[in-house]
Amino acid sequence: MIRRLFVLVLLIIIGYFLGTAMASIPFGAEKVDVGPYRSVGNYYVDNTVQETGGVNAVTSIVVLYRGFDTLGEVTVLFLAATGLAAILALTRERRKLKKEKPSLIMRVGTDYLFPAAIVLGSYVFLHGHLTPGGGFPGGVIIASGFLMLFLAQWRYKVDELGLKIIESLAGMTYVTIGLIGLFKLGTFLGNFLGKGTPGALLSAGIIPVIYIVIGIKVGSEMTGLLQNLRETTENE
Amino acid sequence: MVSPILLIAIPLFMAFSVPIWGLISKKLPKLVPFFTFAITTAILVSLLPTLFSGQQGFNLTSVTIAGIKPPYGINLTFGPASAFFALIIQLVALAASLYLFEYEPPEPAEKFYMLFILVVLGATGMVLTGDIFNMFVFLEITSISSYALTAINKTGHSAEAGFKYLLLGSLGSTLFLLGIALLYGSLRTLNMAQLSLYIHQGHLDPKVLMAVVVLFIVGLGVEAELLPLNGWVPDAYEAAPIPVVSILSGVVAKAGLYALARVLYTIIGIETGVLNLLLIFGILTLLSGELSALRQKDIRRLLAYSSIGQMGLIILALGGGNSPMAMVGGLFQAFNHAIAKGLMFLALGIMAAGFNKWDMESLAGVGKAKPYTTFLFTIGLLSTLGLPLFSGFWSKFLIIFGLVHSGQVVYAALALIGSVIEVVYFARLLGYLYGKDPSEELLNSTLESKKGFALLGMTFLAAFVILIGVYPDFITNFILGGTAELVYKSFYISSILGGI
Amino acid sequence: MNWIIVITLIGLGTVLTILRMAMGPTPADRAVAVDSMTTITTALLVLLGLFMKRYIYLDISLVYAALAFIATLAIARYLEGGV
Amino acid sequence: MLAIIGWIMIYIGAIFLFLGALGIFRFPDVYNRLQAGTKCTTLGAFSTIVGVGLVNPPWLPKTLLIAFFILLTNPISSHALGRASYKSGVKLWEGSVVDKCKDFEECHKKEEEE
Amino acid sequence: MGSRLSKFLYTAIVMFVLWLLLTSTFNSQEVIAGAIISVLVAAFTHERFTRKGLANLHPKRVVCMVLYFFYFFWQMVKANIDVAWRVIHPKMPINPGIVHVKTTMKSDFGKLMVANSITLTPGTLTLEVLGDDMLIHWIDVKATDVETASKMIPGVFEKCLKEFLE
Amino acid sequence: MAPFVLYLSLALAILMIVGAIVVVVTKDLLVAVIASAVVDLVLAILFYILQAPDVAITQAAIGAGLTTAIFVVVLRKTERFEDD
Amino acid sequence: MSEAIKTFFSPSVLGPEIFYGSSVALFLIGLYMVLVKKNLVKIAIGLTFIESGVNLFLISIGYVWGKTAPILNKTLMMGTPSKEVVDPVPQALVLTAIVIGVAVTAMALSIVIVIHDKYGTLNISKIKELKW
Repeated sequence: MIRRLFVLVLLIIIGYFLGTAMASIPFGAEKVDVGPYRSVGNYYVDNTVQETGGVNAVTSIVVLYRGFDTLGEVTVLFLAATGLAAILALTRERRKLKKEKPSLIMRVGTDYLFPAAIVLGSYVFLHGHLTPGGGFPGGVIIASGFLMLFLAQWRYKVDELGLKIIESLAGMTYVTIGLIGLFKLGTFLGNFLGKGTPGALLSAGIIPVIYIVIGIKVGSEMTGLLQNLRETTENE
Repeated sequence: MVSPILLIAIPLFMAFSVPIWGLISKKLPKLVPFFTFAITTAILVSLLPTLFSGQQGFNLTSVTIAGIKPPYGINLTFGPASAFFALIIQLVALAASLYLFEYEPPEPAEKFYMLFILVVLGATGMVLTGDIFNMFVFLEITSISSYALTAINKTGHSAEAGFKYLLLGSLGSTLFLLGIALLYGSLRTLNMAQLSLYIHQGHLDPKVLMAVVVLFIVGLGVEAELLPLNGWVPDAYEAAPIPVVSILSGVVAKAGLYALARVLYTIIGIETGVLNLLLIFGILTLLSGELSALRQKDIRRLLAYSSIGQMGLIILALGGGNSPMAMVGGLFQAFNHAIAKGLMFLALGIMAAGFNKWDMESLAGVGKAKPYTTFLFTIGLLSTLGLPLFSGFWSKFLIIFGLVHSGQVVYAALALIGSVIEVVYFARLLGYLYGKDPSEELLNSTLESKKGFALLGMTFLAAFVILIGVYPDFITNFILGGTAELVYKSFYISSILGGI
Repeated sequence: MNWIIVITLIGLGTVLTILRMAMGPTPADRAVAVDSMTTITTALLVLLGLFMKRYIYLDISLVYAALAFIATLAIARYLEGGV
Repeated sequence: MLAIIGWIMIYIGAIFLFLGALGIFRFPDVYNRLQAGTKCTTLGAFSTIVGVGLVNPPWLPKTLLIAFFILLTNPISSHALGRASYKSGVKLWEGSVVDKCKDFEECHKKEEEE
Repeated sequence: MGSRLSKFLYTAIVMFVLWLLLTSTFNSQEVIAGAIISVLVAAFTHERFTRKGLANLHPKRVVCMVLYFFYFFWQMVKANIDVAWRVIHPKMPINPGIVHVKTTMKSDFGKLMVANSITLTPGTLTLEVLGDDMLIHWIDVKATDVETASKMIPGVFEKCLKEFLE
Repeated sequence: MAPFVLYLSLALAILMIVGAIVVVVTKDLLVAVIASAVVDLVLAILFYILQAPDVAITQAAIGAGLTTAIFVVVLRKTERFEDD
Repeated sequence: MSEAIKTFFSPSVLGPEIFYGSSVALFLIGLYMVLVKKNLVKIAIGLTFIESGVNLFLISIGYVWGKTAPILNKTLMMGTPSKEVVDPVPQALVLTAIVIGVAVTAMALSIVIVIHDKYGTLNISKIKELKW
């Protein structure tokens, strides 16, 4: 009880300090501009079409202006999948749980929804530079398609070796794209493809290429992660 | 085309490719970490000549990514401080990867090697990056792979230590992100040089500055083993596999330290009174670590607490930044601590190999059973103590003189007391190692002759310790340049943003 | 005016489902409430997309419509002892 | 013209969505709540979304697609929930008339044995 | 049932239509990308997606399907008004219970359609499907024995669905 | 942002906090997972209202299903009720 | 009176309260769960709440009254887009942060499974091997 009170007091103090700090950042105010483009956001928005050919400023930032972050982000996800597989590797043999079989409606329904989910995911990551979305949500949607099957199909399994190979090939492709930029243009992750007409599917240089790679990678990683998590106990 | 970016790109490529090597042959993944780090070390060494050219004796290059100029794109900074810490990281990682040749990692081995490469990659990225959000991303890479590596033994103990680390670590990095959010909200930029410039010009509200300082210290203090946030350290050091422990103390802690120094010195600036905070945190960490080490029986826990104490000493030295001498000592000490602790942990791993008991009683007399390994361990230990002729001597000397010089006599005296406590417990440890007769079990587990590669790596580290102890000029350039880079903001800003 | 009435109705619906979620005696009740809430929310998102006059916002509702049932499916499978 | 039809559909949809939520709030047990939750919210969302498509005709294909997804996924999820609650032993409301679960299960056991 | 090729083609066509609805444009780049994606997806999922293949696209069946959709929609509206009335009514006139019915549909897809239609229409909700038997929650129970209930609940849809599914 | 959208987001924010409080209070971890799904859902709508469609779609893709499924699987592997 | 209500509910007063307030509240609830709760799964949920709170705060930093999403269409491309759209940078940052949050959650939960395997409980105070 004393601990709880102590924590509450601590929280009130933290909340007060955070509140005062936040209060000095006006909500919804115009982006401050002291010098020429003091706010980097304004620069990105005004130059994304000329410099990258991408219509969606957020994805231009994610893939090109701050592309290194995205490489790191993909690595983090890769790490999570790897670490989870490593930690759960030996827990696999024990405990057998009795499981209820899924019903016919779930099984048939997910059969029909699964290809649709894959197409939807591909749509989301292919149109990353035009509409909201991108590699990560697209990959997660694809993985959600597999998740449906894991949930609603009796003992559904994905080939683990295949997933592993797809995952590492996609990762290597991403780094290779970066290295091609380094050797062709002298900067890592440089945009070595043409910009195209803004708004078309084939535009914005390497953004769609990288998003395809990320989508495939995230999809396979998430699927592997879910499968590993599910298989720590066996059916029946 | 050699560029610092390769220090990050090549390990990343190799880490992704480990499963492919595993398909070709089961033995191949074992070699990947060593070759990766050998390549990166070679790249780093080949970059050094250009680093130390120019009029000031060193220069700071900014490498853009995707060809976008610094305030708008992410850039890597390759100056003396970054290169110095990158060198520390690469050296420790190289020695640890040599150790891996003789080490049977917990199953699945492939994943272990991937995580091992990625933790070093994350630390290198943290050290090289010039963008604060990018630093957060690399911090997360480092810490998430460390969580996994801590818990990888899959015993209850290691899982618990891993969870503890994960809890503190992710809490810390979220707070760091909150600090970045506050900074971005007020200044609308993420580039460190730009942030530094704006804060210097006084565009930041003092309330926000205060909150940001606290959030950054708390956020990075988890990795840098600061006092209230280092609860994970002893448990993690006790539960993780030995090469991982040497990485944790030699690489992860150093990267956290660098991040802390970079953020506080370059971005916030020492004129804002951060230094007093650092002094207090440092001395508390130092004393608590050393005092706790006195009571330990398990050697790993003892070394863990000693490591906390050393980190406290370094932070104390950073807090004496008013006099460059303490700062120089601090950076020097970071180098020594990384090399010596890495060496000690690796040697301890071989001392207890095939035996798996880690308390002083069961390892008593190991000096007679495994003389060479124990000798290497002793070199690290003496260097940590700060005996003359070992590298630790110079750094402790510089720190204490620097503190006295900048008027912090009380802190200098307390640091000396800490060193005395250190002598007490290390002397006791040495007494156990050499003074007693080895048990049967210990004698039977003598596998020293089979550990050739691991001993090679450790010998290499020990040679460094002695070489620098005798001839410190070897890295003086680095340290002086690093100090200058960290302390003189205007140099950093003008090198990255161009003339002002 | 149209907007206010429509959004108020839908918002009240969301509030009611959340109340059921907070009160519901069994986990199944709460899951039912969440399931309906996702459907209501999808409609709300489409409406807001019309209000903001941006075609691109429909993608979000699309993702919701296609995926939201997975959470319900997972909870249901847990309750009946599957997963 | 199309816009007016669209707005009417949006209104109908909003009302149904509200009524569905009210049903979830008022009905006495899980199964009855599911009845309200599934039917009213499905029709409500369908009508609202297609209404939006009619108000702004270029959006029609995508809104139809969203509505189609809702029409497809909602019955599956409510079936799953209903099945889950009866398998996990959620009791029917006291006012219920008949409960054939036991008969059904016995009949099924027999079939499986045969 | 259908051959592999017809299954594959059917899946690819359906996916392509889905893509066209998603992009809602006939831009050549989009169409080509859609074709590639639908072929790829179909190559991996056709076994799962369909059992009859192209036979599903016979014009008569498509017309039946559309007609069924309208019929079903009308039933759905009726169901909603019914439930809405029960919700608004202050006394909540409900008379719920779980009944057991039998369906005459043979194929999995047919069962799915019947079950989903039941779920979305007057006062009924499918709880379980096992073989031919269905367990249904009925908000206003009118008959408790299997035969009568079967006529009253799935019978309505089966008449129409049988035409084009079996 | 029209005023009524502001009121809507106020209501949604309150609902989100209610969901979070349910998570804190309940002893049944399954209920906690369901309520945290609500928090994710509302968060996605708030992102949407704040004109961040990319974030909203990501939050939707993760919050609608993936996280809930992961938590549910973990509950299945461990235990459902919190003990004091 | 109506004047007072109007000023109270006017966008400039109500806005920050809603978004900053809810993000701080979410943050504090998460922190409370992490500090007080003994159950490992609840602690993991608390971590996700903290992350969500920070994400919401970041997004609300980038918002500007009356502006639209940073996805340009033909009309926006004509003029100066930065006058019409909100700040895209926080959105890009939050995308990364969300992914990292998912990774941390997955990692935490996998460790929770191992702990439950070894000790048979999720309650921290019952796990006595290490001090907490």
